Amino acid sequence: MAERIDVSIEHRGAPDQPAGKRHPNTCPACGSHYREDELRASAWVCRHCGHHFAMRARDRISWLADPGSFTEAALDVRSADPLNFFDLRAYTDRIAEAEMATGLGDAIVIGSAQVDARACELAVMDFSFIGGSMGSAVGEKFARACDAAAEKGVPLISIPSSGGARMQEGILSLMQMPKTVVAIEELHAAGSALITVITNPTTGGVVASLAMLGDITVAEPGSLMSFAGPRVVSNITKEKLPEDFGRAESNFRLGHLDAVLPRAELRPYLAKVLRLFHGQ
Amino acid sequence: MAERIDVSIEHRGAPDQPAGKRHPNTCPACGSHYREDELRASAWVCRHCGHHFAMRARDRISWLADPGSFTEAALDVRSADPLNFFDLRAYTDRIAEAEMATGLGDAIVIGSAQVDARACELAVMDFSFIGGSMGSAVGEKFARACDAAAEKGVPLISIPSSGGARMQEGILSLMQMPKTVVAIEELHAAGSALITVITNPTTGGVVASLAMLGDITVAEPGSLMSFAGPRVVSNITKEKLPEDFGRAESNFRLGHLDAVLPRAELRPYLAKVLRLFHGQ
Amino acid sequence: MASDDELRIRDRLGKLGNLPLLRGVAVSGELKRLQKQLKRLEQEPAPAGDDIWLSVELARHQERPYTLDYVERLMDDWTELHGDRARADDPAIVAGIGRFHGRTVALIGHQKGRDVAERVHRNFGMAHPEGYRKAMRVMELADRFGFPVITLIDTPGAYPGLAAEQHGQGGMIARCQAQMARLRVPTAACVIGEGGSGGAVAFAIADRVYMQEHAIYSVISPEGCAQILWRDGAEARKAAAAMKPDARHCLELGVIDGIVDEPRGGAQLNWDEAAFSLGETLRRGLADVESLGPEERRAARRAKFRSMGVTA
Amino acid sequence: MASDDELRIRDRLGKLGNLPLLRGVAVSGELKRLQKQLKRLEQEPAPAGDDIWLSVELARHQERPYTLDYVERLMDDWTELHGDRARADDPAIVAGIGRFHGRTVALIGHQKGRDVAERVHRNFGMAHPEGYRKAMRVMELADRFGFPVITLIDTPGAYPGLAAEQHGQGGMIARCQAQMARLRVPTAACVIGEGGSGGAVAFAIADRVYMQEHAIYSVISPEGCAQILWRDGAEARKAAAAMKPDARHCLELGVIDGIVDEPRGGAQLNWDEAAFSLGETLRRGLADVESLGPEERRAARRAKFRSMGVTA
Ligand SMILES: [Zn+2]
Ligand SMILES: [Zn+2]
Repeated sequence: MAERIDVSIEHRGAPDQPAGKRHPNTCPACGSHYREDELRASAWVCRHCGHHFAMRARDRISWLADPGSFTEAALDVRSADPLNFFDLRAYTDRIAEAEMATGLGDAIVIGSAQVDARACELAVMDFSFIGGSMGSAVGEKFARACDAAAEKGVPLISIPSSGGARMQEGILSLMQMPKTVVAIEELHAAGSALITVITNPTTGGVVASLAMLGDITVAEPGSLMSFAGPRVVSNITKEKLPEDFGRAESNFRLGHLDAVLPRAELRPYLAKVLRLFHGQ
Repeated sequence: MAERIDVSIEHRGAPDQPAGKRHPNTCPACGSHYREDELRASAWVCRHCGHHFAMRARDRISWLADPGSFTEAALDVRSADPLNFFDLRAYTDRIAEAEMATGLGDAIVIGSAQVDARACELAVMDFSFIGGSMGSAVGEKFARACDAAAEKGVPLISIPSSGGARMQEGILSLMQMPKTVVAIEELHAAGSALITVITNPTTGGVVASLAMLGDITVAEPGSLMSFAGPRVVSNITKEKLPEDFGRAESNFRLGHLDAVLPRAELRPYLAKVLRLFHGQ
Repeated sequence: MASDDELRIRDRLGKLGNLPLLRGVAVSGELKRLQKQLKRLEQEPAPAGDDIWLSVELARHQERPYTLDYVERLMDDWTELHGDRARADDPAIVAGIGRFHGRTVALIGHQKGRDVAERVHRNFGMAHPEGYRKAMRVMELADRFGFPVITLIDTPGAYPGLAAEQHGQGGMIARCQAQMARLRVPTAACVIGEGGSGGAVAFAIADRVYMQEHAIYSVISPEGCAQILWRDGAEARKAAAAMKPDARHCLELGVIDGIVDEPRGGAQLNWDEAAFSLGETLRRGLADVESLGPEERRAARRAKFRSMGVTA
Repeated sequence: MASDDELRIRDRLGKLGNLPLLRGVAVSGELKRLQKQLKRLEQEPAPAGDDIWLSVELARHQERPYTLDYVERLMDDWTELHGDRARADDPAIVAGIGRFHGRTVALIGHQKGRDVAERVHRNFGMAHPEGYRKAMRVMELADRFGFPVITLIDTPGAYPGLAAEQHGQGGMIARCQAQMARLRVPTAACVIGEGGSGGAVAFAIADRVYMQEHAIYSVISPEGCAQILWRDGAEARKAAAAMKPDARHCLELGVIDGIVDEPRGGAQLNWDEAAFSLGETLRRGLADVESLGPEERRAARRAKFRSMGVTA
C-alpha cells in the first residue's frame, strides 16, 4: 500500500530543530544570538542575516495593529475533548500544558483592529500552541473572525501558522476544514475580502482550507507552505526534493502566492491593500 | 523577433497531402481505394484500416440526423467582402469558386434536426470550403444555431472542422471568435447544452472560441486539434514534436476531451447524451 | 423548515452525542430518517476497539465495491467525462453524468483499482490536483444544468507527490470544498470505503453526507496517527480505537447524516445488495432537500458545516 | 438607453462604414464621443499603404510605452497580483489592482520587455495558458468586489509552444473571452501596441474597446498573411495594406468604440502625454457604462460582439 497523506500535525513541518537544543533567540541561519528586547525591536528578524524568527500571535498583533486598536474576541472559546482521547498522554493534559506554556486559549487569536487607521478583523495563529494545529476551537474562532468581518463589512487579515489538523479531536478536526471554508464563502458573499499572510510553517489541513482561499495571499520569506510536508513527499518520490521545496519563493514561482514580503514591508503592504478594499 | 501565432487558415493543418496527387477516395493510411458509394456505406471509414476520411457537412448531417428530420436554416447567409480584399486573387473570386466547388454558401451548415427522435440543432463545418475558415458568415450562422437552440430549449451539436480564421476578412474574421463565444454564453444562459464533436482538422481561431466551450467535447480518432499548427510549433520549439502532437488521442490524455469516439460509436453516444440533457 | 417532531428528535440526537451539532440546520421531510438514526444510536452499542478495527479492514478490503461498481448498478446512460481542460485526466477520480432514478445527475468519486495494474493506474485512489479540477468542472456543469450531484468517497488521501504539491494540492482541495459549498443543486455524498483526510473531505460538503456501515472517515490513517502519537506505526489498532473513525461514531459526532446498511459481513460479499442499499439512501437524501429553494438549501448546507465541532 | 441624437449618429457611423455594426447596442451618455468619432471618419482620410505600415512600425516600436509604463502613470496604490494558483506565474501578463481616478479597479495587460533580458523573461508579451488563467482569476476577484476591469492589449499573439498547446492554449483563450462576456462590472480595453490575433482578443471583450492611434489589431501578422497568401513573407506591406489593421479602419468596421490620440509622431515620443490621453479615454469609457445595471451592461456588451461582422 502506498503511503498516505494526512492533514494532521506534521512536526516535521516545524522550524528546523537540529540535534542539540538551540536557544530560541539564536538565529538558526547564522548563529547570531539576541536578547528578547533586541528581537522585539527588530520585529523578530535577524539583523545580521535577515532570517525571520517565528512570531507569537500576540506579538504579531502588537506589531501589526495600530497601538491600542486591538480588541480580542472569543477569548472564552476552548478546546473540548469529545473523544476522551488518550495516546501516551491525555489530550486534556496536552491542552492544559499548552495553555500554561503559551498563555493562549488555543492556537489562534482573533479580534478587531485598525491597521494604518483602517478597520479590519485579525485571525492570527500561534505555532507554539500544539504546533498550531487546528481543532474545533481554532475552526470556531477563525469562523467567528469571518462572521465579524462580514458583519462589519471590513477585510479579514488571516495569518496562519500550522502543522495541520488536531488529530486528538479525530474527525471533528477534519471538519474544521469545511467549517472554515464555508465561513470564508459567507465572508465573500457579504462582500468582504480575505487577505492571507502565510508564515512559517503552514502545512496540512490548514493549507487545504483557510490558508489558500485568500483574495490576496502573500508569504514571509522562507516560509514553508505545503499540504504534505517535505518528509512525506520525499518518502513517496524516493528522490531528493528541490532545496526550496514548499518554501515561499518556490510557491511564488509556481503561481500560488501574490508576493513574498520581508516582514519590514508587510505592514505598508497590508495598509495599501486595506485602502484598496476599503475604497469601494 | 520570435515567431507569431495566428488564428488564420493554416493549410498545414489540413489532412496529409503527400507529394503527388492522391485520389480523395484513396485511404492515406493504407492505400485502399474505394468507390464513392462504398465510402458512403461505411460512413467514410476505411474498412481495411479504420482511417476516418473527412466527411462533407451535408453527408455528415444525412448520416447523423434521423431521415427527413433536418431543416436547414440561414441558407441565404453569404460572405461579403468588407475589405475589398485582393491578394494574388480577389476574395470574391475565391468565394465564388468555393461555392461552385462545394455547393455550399459557406464553410458551415446549420439547422434543426432530430437524432434518435430527440430534437436538437446542428452546426456542422465543412473543411472543403476555403479550409473551413471562419469569416463573418460562419460566425453568424454558428451564432444563429446557438440562438435557435436557446430559443427552443434543445441542445446544440457542433461539429467543427477548420483551418482557422478567414484572413481575407481581416479583423472582422477575428471578431467571429468573441461573436461565437457570446452566442454560446447566451445559449448557456438559456439552459441549453453545447455538445462538440471535433473532427480532423480543427485548428486556429475556431479552437480558441467555439470548439473548446462544449459542455461535452469528444473527437474522432486521429483528429488534429491545436491552436497553433504543428509546423508553427515545431519552428518555435526547434524540436521534433511528439508523433501524436495535437491528435485526439494526446488531447484526451492531456485532459482536453471527454472521449475519443470512432465514427461508428458517435451516433449512439450523441443519442445518449441528448437523452441526458433532454431529461431535465 | 423543520417540524416540531424533527427538532425534538434532532435535539435528542444531539444530546446523545452531547453535541451542539444540529444548530441552524434547515431540514425537510426527514423525520423517518432521523427516527431511524435515533434508534440506531439508542439501541446499538457503540463499537469499541475490535469492531472499529474490523471496519478499518473492511473499508480497505480489496473485494469491496468501488465507485464504478456502484455506477454500473445505479446509473443508466452513464457517460463518463474526462479531463481537467488544462493538463491531464486523473484516473484516480471518476466523474460523469447519468440517469439515476429517472433523472439526470452528476456523479463524482474516487476510484481505486482492482488488480495490480489498475491499482497503479488509479494511483490507489489518491488524486492529484488535476483530478479535483476535473471534479470541479463537472460540478460546475451539473450546477448550470440543475443536475443533482452525488459524490462517492473512497481514498487513502490526496496524493502527496512532488508535482501534486507544486501544482497546488492544498489550494485545489480548498477550492473544491468551496465549490461544493456554492452549488445550488441538491447534493449527497457517501463514504464507501476509506474517507482519508483532506482528499476525502474535498468531496464531502454535501446536503446529505452518509457513510456505509463499515466505511471509515478520519483525519489521519490509524497508522499515521500511531506513528506520530505512539511513535510506532504498529499501534494502529490503538490509534483507531482512540480516533473512532467508524460510521457509528461519526453519526454520533454529527459529522454525517446517516449510515447506509451493508450486507451482513460487509459490502464485499454482495455488491448488488450493497448498491441497492446505497442507491436507496442517496435517492432519499436528494429527495429530502429537493423541495428547498436553491438559496435555502445552500444556506442549510453551509450552516451544517459551520456548526461542526465541539468547544468548551 | 440611447437618445435620438445618439441613434442618428450611430446610424451615420454605420453607414459610413457601410456596416450593420451598431444594432442592439445599448448606449448611455456617449453623444460627445460619437460625434468626435464621426468627425474623425468624415474629415480624416482613411489611411492607405504607407500610413498603415507606419502604424505597424510604431505599434512595434521598441521605445513605445508598455503596460507597466501606463500603470506607473495612471494608478495609485498599484498592487500586482501573481500566479494562476495552479502551476506558474506568467510574466508575459501583468494583473493587479490599484486606484484609478479615485476608485479601485483591476488592470490586466500583456507586458513586453524593454531590454533583451526582459524581453526573453516576458517572452515578448506572448502568454502561455497559465497567463490567461492568472488574468481570469483577477477578473473573477474584480467582479466579486465590483472593481471595474481595464485591459491593455499588446502582444504579437499567444505563445505557440509545445507546452502551451499541451496545456490548452486555445481553450484557455476561449474561456477568457467567455469570462469577460460574463463580468458584471464595467470594462474597458485598449490596444496599446500590437493586437495580435487570439492572444489579443482574449482580453478584448469589453464594454468599450479602444485603440491608440498607431496601434494595430489584426487576425494575423502582416508577415504571416503575406507568407500564406502571397507565399512571400517579404510582402508584408502589401498584406498590411490589404488587411487594414490600423485604428481608423477598425473604427470604421465597428470593431472598436474609439481611437485614443497619441502624441504627434507616436506614443514613444512622450510617454506622459500618451498616458494622460489613454487615462482620460479609459475613465470616460468606464463612466459611459457605469450608470447601466450589471445585467443591462452585460447584455449590451454581448450584443455588441454578437453584431460584429458583415454578411451578404
Ligand atoms: Zn541570522
Ligand atoms: Zn485505410
